[in-house]
Amino acid sequence: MTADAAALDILLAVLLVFLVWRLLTLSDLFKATILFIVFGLLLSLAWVRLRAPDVALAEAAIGSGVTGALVLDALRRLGAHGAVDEARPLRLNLARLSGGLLVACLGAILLWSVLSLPAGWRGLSAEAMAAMPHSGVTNPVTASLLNFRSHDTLLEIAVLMLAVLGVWTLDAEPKPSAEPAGPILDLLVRILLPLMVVVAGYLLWAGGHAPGGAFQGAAVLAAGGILLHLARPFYLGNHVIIRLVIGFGFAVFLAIGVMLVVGGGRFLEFPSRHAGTLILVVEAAATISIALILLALFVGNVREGAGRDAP
Amino acid sequence: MTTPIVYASAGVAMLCIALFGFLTARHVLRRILALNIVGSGVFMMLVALAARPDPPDPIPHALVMTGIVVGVCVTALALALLRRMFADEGSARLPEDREFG
Amino acid sequence: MAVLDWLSMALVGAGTLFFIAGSIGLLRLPDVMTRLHALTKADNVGLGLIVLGLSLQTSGPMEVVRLLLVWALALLTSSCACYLVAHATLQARRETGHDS
Amino acid sequence: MTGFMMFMAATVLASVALGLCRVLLGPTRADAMLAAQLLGTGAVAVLLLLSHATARSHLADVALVVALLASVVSVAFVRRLKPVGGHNGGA
Repeated sequence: MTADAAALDILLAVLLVFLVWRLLTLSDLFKATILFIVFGLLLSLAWVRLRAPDVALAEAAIGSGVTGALVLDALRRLGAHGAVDEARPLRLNLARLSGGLLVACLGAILLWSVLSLPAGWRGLSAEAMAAMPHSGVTNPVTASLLNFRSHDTLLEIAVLMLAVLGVWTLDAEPKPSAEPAGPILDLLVRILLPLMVVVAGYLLWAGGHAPGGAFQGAAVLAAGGILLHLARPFYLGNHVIIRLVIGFGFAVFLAIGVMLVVGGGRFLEFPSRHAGTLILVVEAAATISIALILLALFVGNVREGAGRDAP
Repeated sequence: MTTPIVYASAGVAMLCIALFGFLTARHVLRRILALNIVGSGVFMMLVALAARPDPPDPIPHALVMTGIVVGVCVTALALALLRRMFADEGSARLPEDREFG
Repeated sequence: MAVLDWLSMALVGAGTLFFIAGSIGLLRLPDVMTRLHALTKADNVGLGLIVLGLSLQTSGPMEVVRLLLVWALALLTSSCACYLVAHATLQARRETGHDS
Repeated sequence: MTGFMMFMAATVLASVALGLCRVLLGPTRADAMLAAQLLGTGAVAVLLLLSHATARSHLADVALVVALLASVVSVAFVRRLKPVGGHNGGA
């Protein structure tokens, strides 16, 4: 731990807290959104400093690609008037005071519990490392996601599908049609889109032995789809083929789990001989589904410029 | 090992500021941003504590990655609710927060 | 080897200076178009010098390729993004007749 | 050498963070966007420097992803919002 590294850490930590404070107090929500996007970028630097490159990849792809585009799109729907919050003088009333006190107590308890953890505390890392040889992969995070905690990941994909159903149900207002993309935007998309597909494939493949995996690959792929949609709007809708692809990852995951039960094992308990292959199959299917889910969350369920005009 | 402590404290601070912001904000978009940051504060505490052993504990990393992906879906759903409310009622605030319009 | 180290440090230092210059330019220059100009210097030259400096320190050719790929991507995306922002600003100026 | 790279990473981060004042100062939305772009490039540089300083070459992958996706937000901004106007709204 050198002084330079400590300077970097403290600078980053202070910057993150400062950004949170500013983006929650600025009255212009556009500026708050930009600070939120910047916050995501800096967060991925923090994950790198905390030796969590897998998390950093996911944060970089989702924070700067998907979430930013989602919030900016929502800002447009709110219009110039809806995007301004009242400047908040923060009059102290009883509710705010008690809320603030409660939050301060929570913070003190959390801080105390963080600082009082024994120095030799190792969490579950020893157990995870001991199980690594049977996991079928050499990246411990991928092993945790797809093997040790595969029930979590299976149900997570189900949650993502539910979110898409919700967005499809809620989307009623047609989007105003976009202007045609100029030559530069066309060029950018034409070069970036194939690269994004390649990088997504690379991350998926690398996930077994290095930082990367299904979520990161899917997020990059979804960002590519969002870029394409921004340049040339297309209708995704809830067509049966889209539904099938969205359900594909979950179905493959579940089918493998059931096959293992039928073969005499336990649900989603990969036999260590085939674990590597099974994990890659599940991850490949999940990447496609998660990418389409994230894209569907952005595109929504209404045609660009279709139907009645916005009032 | 001071790095994990620095970031864990920052995570606690982020969580508390964002939680207070979430409780007091009126505009729903700001509430959505605040909720996101509450999540990020929790993630930061988890990952910071996971960074103390060597090699780092992979289980919290996996949990946080799941959390990040679920977080973006929750955000998308909340934004869809906000858009719908704004389209139907013309306000980006919840009914009990609308005394200023 | 020592010469290579010094050269690499000089290149990285120069790149950092361009980043500092870009930030100061972004703060000090008078309007969007001129600030754009400051930004692209940091993007292209600053990152380029840092990439060159780090390339001298890598262990294998594949890492140099990866570094250069990152730089090429940054060049492409930053120039296109700057063009798009400038174009949209001009268009909005034409429509509204004012800048802020 | 690694100390130098770490110091340079901190310097780059500090300078682009200073550029963030432009987001708060405005005056147009395009200005705020430019500061975000500068921070994106700064993050790529910091990641590359860190990847050298900590001898973890796979951090360059994170830099690659950041560089690849840096334009998505800018494109979303240009295609979804008017760059002029902030507080009182443009157009």
